[in-house]
Amino acid sequence: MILLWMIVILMAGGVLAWITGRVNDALPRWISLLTILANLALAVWLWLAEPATALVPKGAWIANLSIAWIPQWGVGFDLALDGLSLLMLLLTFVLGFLAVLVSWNEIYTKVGFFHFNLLWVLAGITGVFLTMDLFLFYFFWEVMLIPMYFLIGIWGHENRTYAAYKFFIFTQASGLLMLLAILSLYFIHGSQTGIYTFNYFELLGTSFSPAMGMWLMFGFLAAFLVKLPVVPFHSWLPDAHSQAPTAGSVILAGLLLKTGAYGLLRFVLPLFPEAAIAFAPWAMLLGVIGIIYGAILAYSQTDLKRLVAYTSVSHMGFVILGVFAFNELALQGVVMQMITHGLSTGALFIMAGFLYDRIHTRNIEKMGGFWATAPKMGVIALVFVMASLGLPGLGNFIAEFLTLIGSWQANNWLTVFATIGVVLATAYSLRILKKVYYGQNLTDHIIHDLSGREMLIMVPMVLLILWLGLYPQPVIDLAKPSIDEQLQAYTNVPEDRTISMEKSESTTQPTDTLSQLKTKGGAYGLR
Amino acid sequence: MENLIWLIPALPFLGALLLILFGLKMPRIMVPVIGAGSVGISSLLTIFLGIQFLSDGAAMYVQHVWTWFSIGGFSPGIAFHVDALTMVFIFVITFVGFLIHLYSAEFMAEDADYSRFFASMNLFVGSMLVLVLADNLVLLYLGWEGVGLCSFLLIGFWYREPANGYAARKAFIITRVGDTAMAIGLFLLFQYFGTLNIQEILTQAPQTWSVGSQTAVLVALLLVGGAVGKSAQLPLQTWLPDAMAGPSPVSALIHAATMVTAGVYLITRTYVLFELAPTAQMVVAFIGAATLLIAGFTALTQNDLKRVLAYSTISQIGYMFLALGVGAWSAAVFHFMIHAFFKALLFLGAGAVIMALHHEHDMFKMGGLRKKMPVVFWTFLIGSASLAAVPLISAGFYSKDQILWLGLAGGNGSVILYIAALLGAFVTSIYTFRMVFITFYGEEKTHISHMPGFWMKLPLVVLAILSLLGGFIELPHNFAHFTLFTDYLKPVLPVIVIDEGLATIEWIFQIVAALVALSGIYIAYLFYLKKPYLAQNMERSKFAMSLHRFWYSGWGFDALYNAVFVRPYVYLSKANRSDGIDFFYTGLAYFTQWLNSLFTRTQTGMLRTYMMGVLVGAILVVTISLLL
Amino acid sequence: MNGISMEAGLLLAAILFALGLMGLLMRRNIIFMLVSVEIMLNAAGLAFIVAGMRWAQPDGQVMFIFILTMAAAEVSVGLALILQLYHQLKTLDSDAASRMRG
Amino acid sequence: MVLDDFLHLMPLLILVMGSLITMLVIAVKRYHKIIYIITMLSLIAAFASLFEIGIGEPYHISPLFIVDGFAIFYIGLILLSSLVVAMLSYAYFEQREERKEEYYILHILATLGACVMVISKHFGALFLGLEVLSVSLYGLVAYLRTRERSDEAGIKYLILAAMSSAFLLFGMALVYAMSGSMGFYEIGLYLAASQQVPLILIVGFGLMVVGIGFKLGVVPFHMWTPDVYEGAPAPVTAFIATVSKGGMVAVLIRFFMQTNGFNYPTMILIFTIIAIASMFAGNILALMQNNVKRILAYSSIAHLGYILVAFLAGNAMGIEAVTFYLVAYFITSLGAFGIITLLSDEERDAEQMEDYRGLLWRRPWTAAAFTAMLLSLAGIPLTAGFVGKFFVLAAGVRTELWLLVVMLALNSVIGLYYYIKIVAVMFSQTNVGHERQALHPSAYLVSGGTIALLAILLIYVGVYPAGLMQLIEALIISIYAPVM
Repeated sequence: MILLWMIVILMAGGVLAWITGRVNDALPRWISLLTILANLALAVWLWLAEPATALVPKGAWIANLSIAWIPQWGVGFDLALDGLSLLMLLLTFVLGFLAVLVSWNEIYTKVGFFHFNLLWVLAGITGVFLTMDLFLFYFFWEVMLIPMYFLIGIWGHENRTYAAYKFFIFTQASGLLMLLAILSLYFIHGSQTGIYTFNYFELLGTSFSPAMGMWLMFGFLAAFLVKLPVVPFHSWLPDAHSQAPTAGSVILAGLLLKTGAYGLLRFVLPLFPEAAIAFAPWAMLLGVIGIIYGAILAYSQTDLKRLVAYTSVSHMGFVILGVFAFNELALQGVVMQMITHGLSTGALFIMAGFLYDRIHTRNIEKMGGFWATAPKMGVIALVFVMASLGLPGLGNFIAEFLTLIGSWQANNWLTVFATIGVVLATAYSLRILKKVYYGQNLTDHIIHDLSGREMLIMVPMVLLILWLGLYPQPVIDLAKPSIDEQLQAYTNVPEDRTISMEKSESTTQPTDTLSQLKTKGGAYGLR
Repeated sequence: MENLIWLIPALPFLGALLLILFGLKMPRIMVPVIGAGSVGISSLLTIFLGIQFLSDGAAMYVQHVWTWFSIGGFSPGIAFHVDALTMVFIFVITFVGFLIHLYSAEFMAEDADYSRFFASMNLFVGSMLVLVLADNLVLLYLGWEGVGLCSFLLIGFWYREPANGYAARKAFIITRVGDTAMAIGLFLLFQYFGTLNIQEILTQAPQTWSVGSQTAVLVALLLVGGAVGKSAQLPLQTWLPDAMAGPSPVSALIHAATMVTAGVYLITRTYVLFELAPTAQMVVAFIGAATLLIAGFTALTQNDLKRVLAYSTISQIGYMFLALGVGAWSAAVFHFMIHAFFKALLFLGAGAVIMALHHEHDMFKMGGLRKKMPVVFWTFLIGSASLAAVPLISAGFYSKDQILWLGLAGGNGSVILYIAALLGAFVTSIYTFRMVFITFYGEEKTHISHMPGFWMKLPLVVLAILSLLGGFIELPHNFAHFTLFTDYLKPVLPVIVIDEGLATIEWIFQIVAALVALSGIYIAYLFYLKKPYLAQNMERSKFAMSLHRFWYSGWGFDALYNAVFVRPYVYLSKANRSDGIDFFYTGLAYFTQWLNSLFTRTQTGMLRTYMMGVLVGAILVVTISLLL
Repeated sequence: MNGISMEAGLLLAAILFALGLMGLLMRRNIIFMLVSVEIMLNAAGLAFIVAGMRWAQPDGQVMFIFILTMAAAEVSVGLALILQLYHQLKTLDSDAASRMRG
Repeated sequence: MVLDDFLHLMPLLILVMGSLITMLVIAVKRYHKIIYIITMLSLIAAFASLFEIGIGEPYHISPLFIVDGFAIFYIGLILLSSLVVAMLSYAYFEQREERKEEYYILHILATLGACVMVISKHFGALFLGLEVLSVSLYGLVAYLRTRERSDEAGIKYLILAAMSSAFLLFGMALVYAMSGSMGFYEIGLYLAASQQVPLILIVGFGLMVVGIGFKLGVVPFHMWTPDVYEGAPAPVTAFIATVSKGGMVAVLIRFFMQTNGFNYPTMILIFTIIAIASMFAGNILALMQNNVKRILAYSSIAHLGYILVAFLAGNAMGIEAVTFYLVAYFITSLGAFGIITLLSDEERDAEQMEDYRGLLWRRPWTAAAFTAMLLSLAGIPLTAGFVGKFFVLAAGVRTELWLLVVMLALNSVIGLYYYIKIVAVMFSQTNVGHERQALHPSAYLVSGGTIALLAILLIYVGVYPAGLMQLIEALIISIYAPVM
C-alpha cells in the first residue's frame, strides 16, 4: 500500500502545487519540497525497516501490491519493491529534492505549473521503478515523458522547442516498438498457457523460438537503448540536456536515463536469456563505442551543459557493457554506476546552472579563472570532475571498476577498449576544470562564491559521493538479492562467463592466455 | 603500536581536511602548523613503528581497518600491510616529507593560497602513504591515483598561468595512460586468483604459473606500464620536465623523492611476478638503461636549473629500473632512499636559489652565488657530489656503484647494461657539475632579493648530512662485510646471486666507476669554468648544434606524441563537434518535410483534381479486384 | 422486352455512366457538372432496372424511384448553392471555387 | 408484430417527429431557444427510447432493417454525439446573424440518416440512410451562406458526394444483377454458394468501395476532407467527423460480417492498401499545416486508417477495437471541434495556429482541455486515445498483421509532431504582436460545460477503460449472431 502512496502523494502534491501557484510563488516550492521529503522519508523508512541482510533468505521482494485494473486484458495495478527499486527510489527522491532546491531561485514564471510537471515526472519515474505489470510499465513510461516535455519546452533555454520535440519523438518512437513487443509477448504467453496477462512474474516463464525471442528483445531494447542512450540513438540527449532548465537536466541525466538501465536489468535480462546471450557481444560493442564516441565528442564541446551531456553518453556505455557481461560484479557495478552517475552528473549540471546564474552563458570559452573568487565552488567542482573521471575514493570509481572487472570476465578485448575510454574521460574532465577554474577570468562579471542555499545543495552530494566511494557496502547488500534474481537465468551459462573464483586451480598448468582471450565469454558470439 | 598504523596516513588526511574546511578562516600561522605538524607526527609514529619493528623482529604487521566492499568473495579491504620494504618507503615519505613541509612553511609564506598549498601537500603525503601501505592492489590503486591527483593540483598550483594548467593536465593524462595498463593488469590478476590481495597473489602465483608463462609475462608487462607512467620512464617520461611548473618544494617531494618512485615500489612489491616473467624483467632493465642515457644527455643541454634536475631524476630512476631489471631488488630500493635524500636536497637548494633571484630559472642568468649563499652552496655541492657519485665520501657512490656492479655481475646482468650505466654515470657527473659551476661560480649576474631563513636552511642541512652518511650503511663486499640494508630487506626481498667469477675482481670495476665520475667532473670544470670558450667553439659546429637541439628537445618525444596522438585526436574531436550521427536524424526530418510539400501539391482546392482522385481510386480498386 | 440480354443492358448503363463521368471531368461549368452527375445517377438507375428485369423482381424499379427522388433533392440543393456561389464569384467556373487549398 | 416494429424503430420515429415539430414551430414563430430545446428533447428522448429495446435476439424488420445490440450501441453513440454537437451549436449560432432555426431540422435529419444506415441490412435501406444523411449535410456544410468558403465547401461536397454515390449505386446494381438480392445476408449466401465469383460482381464490389471510401474519407477518396472541414461551420465539421463517418463504419462492419467478406483476400488487400495510404497521407499532409481545422481533417484521414487496421484484424477483438477506438475518437474530436467552436467569434472560426498562441496563459482550463484532446489524438496515456490505440495495436498483433501494425506505430510517431506543435503554440509566450487578430468569443455556460464533460470522460476512459469495454463486449456480440 505504501508503494501506491508514494505515487499518489507525488501526483496530489503536483496538483496542489499547480492550484496554489495561482495564489503566490513561494507556496508551490514549499509544497513540492515537502511532498518529496515525505516520499524520501517513506523510502528511507522502508530501507531501515528491511535490513538488507534480512532479504537474502526470504527472496528479493520487500513489499508489493496488486489491484485489478482492466480485468478483460489481465492488466493489474501491480506494484512491487525490491532492493534495486528501493535504491532507484532513494536516488529519485534525493535528486528530486535537489531539483526543487535548484529551481528555487531559477524559475520565476508559472512556478505552480513548473512544480506540477516536476512532481509528475517524478511520479512517472517512481511508477516505472515500481510497477510489475508490463501494461502499467508502458503506461508510466509514457506518463513521465509529457511533463518532461513541458519542462524542457516551457522553461528551457533559447533552443528549447526543437530540443523538446526531439526528445519527445525519439522516446515515443522507441516506446511504441516496446509496446509492440509487450503485446506480442502477451499473446504468445496467452496462447501457450491460456492465461492472458501482463503480469511480469507470469510472463517470466514464457518460452519462444529463438528468432521470436530476438525480435521481442529488440522491441524492448529499442526503448531502453534510446533512453540510456546508446550511440547511435543518442542524438536527442545533448539537445535535451543542454536546453532543459537545470532541474530538468538533473532529472534527465540523473533519473530518466536510469529508467533505461533499470529496464535492461528488470526486463531484458530475465525475459530473454537466450536472446540476450546471443546478442551480448554486440551489445557490449555498442557500449564500448558509446564510451569512446561520447568521450571524443565531449572533449570538443564548448557549451558546458552539452559537454556534460556527452559525458553521460560515455558513462552510460559502461552500463550496457556491464549489463551484458551477466555476472554479479558487473551488475553491481552497473547499479553503482546508475546511482553515482546520477549524483555526479547531476552535480555537474547544477554547477553549470550556478555558473549560468552568474555569467549568463554556458560557453566555456568565455569562462576561466573562477577559482580566484570562488574557491568553494572550485573545490566542489573538482570533486565531481574527479568523480566523472573515476578517481578512486569517489563512488564512480567503484562503479566503473566493478563494471570493468566484471566485463573482463566476459570479454577481454572490449574491456580493454572500455578501459582506454577512462583515459579519454580524464582528458575531457580536466578540460572542464582547466577552462572554467584555471587561467584568467575573461568575463567582466565578478564571480561570487556559493551561497548558503547552494552549499546546502552541493555539500550533501559531496558527502554522498564520498560515502559511496569509501563504503559502498550498504548499497551492494541492498542490490544483491535482486541482482541474483535477475541473474537466475544465467546460472547455467558456460563456465567461462561466470566469475572465475575457481579459476585459480582450474588453470594451474601454464596456460597461454593470449590465445584464450579471443575465446573468452561474450567474444565467442562474434565469430 | 601496530594498531596505530592507520594513523600514519590518517593524520595527513586529517590535516588536509582541516585545511580545506577552515583554511581560509584560520590565522595564517596555523596553516603550516597543521600542515607540517600532521606530517611530523606521522613521521614520529613511523619512527616508533620502525623501532618496534626492528626490535620485535616480526616479519610483517597487517591492520585491517574496514572492508571496502565485498561481492561474492571479492572483498578488498581498507587494510594496511607493513614489512621491511614498506618501512623504508614510509620512513622516506614521512621524514623527507616533513622536512619539505618545514621548508615550504617559509618558501610559500608570501603566497596567497597558502592553505591550498598545504592542503594539497598533506593530501599527497596521505595518498602516498596509502599507496605504499596498501595490502591489496585496489587500495594501492587508490593511492596511486590519489598521488596523481595531488601532483595535478600542485603542478597547476599557480593556476593563473595557462602553461601550468597544460603541464598539470599533461602529467595527469600521461600517467593515466600507464594506469590504464595497470588496471588491465589487475583485471587479469583477478581473473586468475579471484583476489587482489598482494600477499595472496604473491604466494599463489608460483603455483599457478611456471617461470616464463605467457600470462605472467603479460601481467608483468601491464604492471610495468603503470610503473613507467608514474616513474616517468620511457616511453611515458615526457610529463616530468613540464611538471617543474610547480613550486620547488613540490618538485622536491613529488617529482623527485616520492611519487615518481612509486613505479619502483610497485615492481619491487610484486617482484615474484617478475621472477616468473624473465622477459618482462629484461624489458624493465633495458627501459631503465635507455631512459637513463636519454635523460642524461638531455640534462646536459638544459638551461633551466629545475629541468636539469628533472631530467637527472628521470635518469636516476632509470638506474633503479635497471637494478630491478637485473634482479638487484635491494640495490634499487637503496638507491631510491639515497636518491630521495640528495635529490630532495638539490631541488630545495635550487628552490632557494630561484627564490633568491626572484623566480629566475635560467642558470646562465645566475652565477657567483657561492659567496652570497654559503649554506645553500655547500649543501647543494654535497647533493651534487652524491648525484655525481663522487667516490667514497658521497652516499650516491655506494648506492650507484652497487647498481653498476650488479648490472654486470648480477643474475641477469650483461655487458651492455653495464656500459650503458657507466656511460650514464659519466654524463651524470658532467651535467651535475656543469650545473654547479654555472650556478654558483663565475660573476654574479642577477641581484639577490631574498635570503633563505632558518626554516629553509634546516632541511637543507639535515638532508645534506643524510646524503653524506646515508651510504655507509651498505658497503661493497670487498670493503667490509657490512650490508645492513640488504640484510634488513632479506625477509622481503631475495638477495641477488652474484657471478662468483667476477666477484674476485670487483675492485677493478669500482675504480673504473670512480674514475668515470671524477673525469666527468673534470670535463665539466674544463668546459664551464676553466675554458668556457671550448664549449662555445664546440657549439658552433653544425653537427653539435643540431645534436644540441635534438637533446635539448628531450629527443623529440613531445613532438612525436603531439604528431601521433594529440593532434589527430583533437582534430577528430573538433571535426565531429556537431555530432555526425545527428545529421542522419535531421536528414530524416527534412525528408518528411519534403514529402509533405509533395503531398500538399495534390490539395489544389480544385474540384477537377479531387474528382480525378476519386476516379483514379476507382480504377485502381477495380483493376486490383479484377487482377486477383 | 425479353430480347435484350442483361449484359447488353448493363453495357448500355455502363456507357451512360462513363459518359456522365466524362462530362463531369471535362466540364468546368458547375451546372453542367451537376447535369453530368445526374446522368451518372440515372445510369445507375438503369442498371438497377436491368438487374431487376433479370430476376423478375420489382426491387430494381423501387431503387430507381428512390434514385430519382434523391436526384431531385440533390439538384434542388445544388442549384441553390450554385446560385449563392455565383453571387460571390460572378462566375460558374468550378476552378474559381478553389480558395481553400494546401 | 407491427407494433413491435414501431417499438424497435422508436428512436428513429422520435427523430422524425422531432424534425416535423421543429418545422411547424418555425412556421409559427422563429425562436432560437425553443427550437434548440425541442431538438435537445427529441434527441434525448430518442436516446432514452433505446433502453426500451431489449438486447435479446436480433430483431429483423425484413427485408430492410435489423435492430440488434450492435445497432443499439452505434445508434446510442450517434445520438449522443449529435446531442453534443447540438449543445455546442447553440452558442455558435447564437452569435451569428444568419437564420439559425433550419439548422436544427437538418441536424436532426442527418442524425436520422446515420441511424438508418446503422440498422440497415439491405442496399435499399443503406442507400436511403446514406442519402438522407448526405443531402442534409449539403445544407449543413453550406449553412453560413454569406461566407464564400462555406459555399465553396458545400458545392465541392455536393458534387463529389453525388459522384461517389453514383459509383456506389452502380456498384450495388451490378452486385444485385449478379446475386439477385440486395440483402447483405443473401448476398453472403450467394457468394458462399458460388465457387467462382463472377467478374461483374467483383467490379460491383469495387465500385461500392469507392462510395464507402468517400464517406469515410480515406485515401484516395480523401481530398474533400480538408476543404469541407475548413469551410463548414465548426459544429458541422464536428458532425461530419463523427456521426457521418461513424455511421459508415457501422455499415461497413455489418456488411463485411454478414457477407463474411473477410474471407476474400482481394477485399483485404484493397483495404490494407487503403489503410496504409491513409495513415501516411493523413499524417504527412498535416505535418506543416497551420490551419487547425485542416490539421484535424488530415488527422481524421490518418485515424480512419488506424481504424481500418483494427477492422482488418477481422476477429471479435478487431471489431471491439474498432468500436472502442471510434468511441475514443468521437469523444476526442467532439472535444477538439468543441473548443474551436468555443473560441470562434462572429467574424471567423478560431482555426489559425496564431489564435492559440499562449492560450494556456489566457484561458488555462480551455487550453488544458485542448491539450488533453490533442494528446488523446496522439495516443498518450491517461487519455482514451491511448487505450484505443493500444486496443487497435493489440488486435493487429493478435492476427499478426505485422506490416500494418508497424506502419501504425511509425505513423503515430509522425503524427505526434503536429499535435505537439499545437500544444507548443498554446504553451508558448504571447507577445503583443498577435493581439491584433485575437478573437473575442462570448462564453456560454452550456458549451463550456460540454467541453468539461468531454474532458472528464476522456480521462475517465483513459484511466479506467474496463467499464466501457464491458458495455461494448455485451452489445457488440450480436454482430456475430447468424441472421435468420
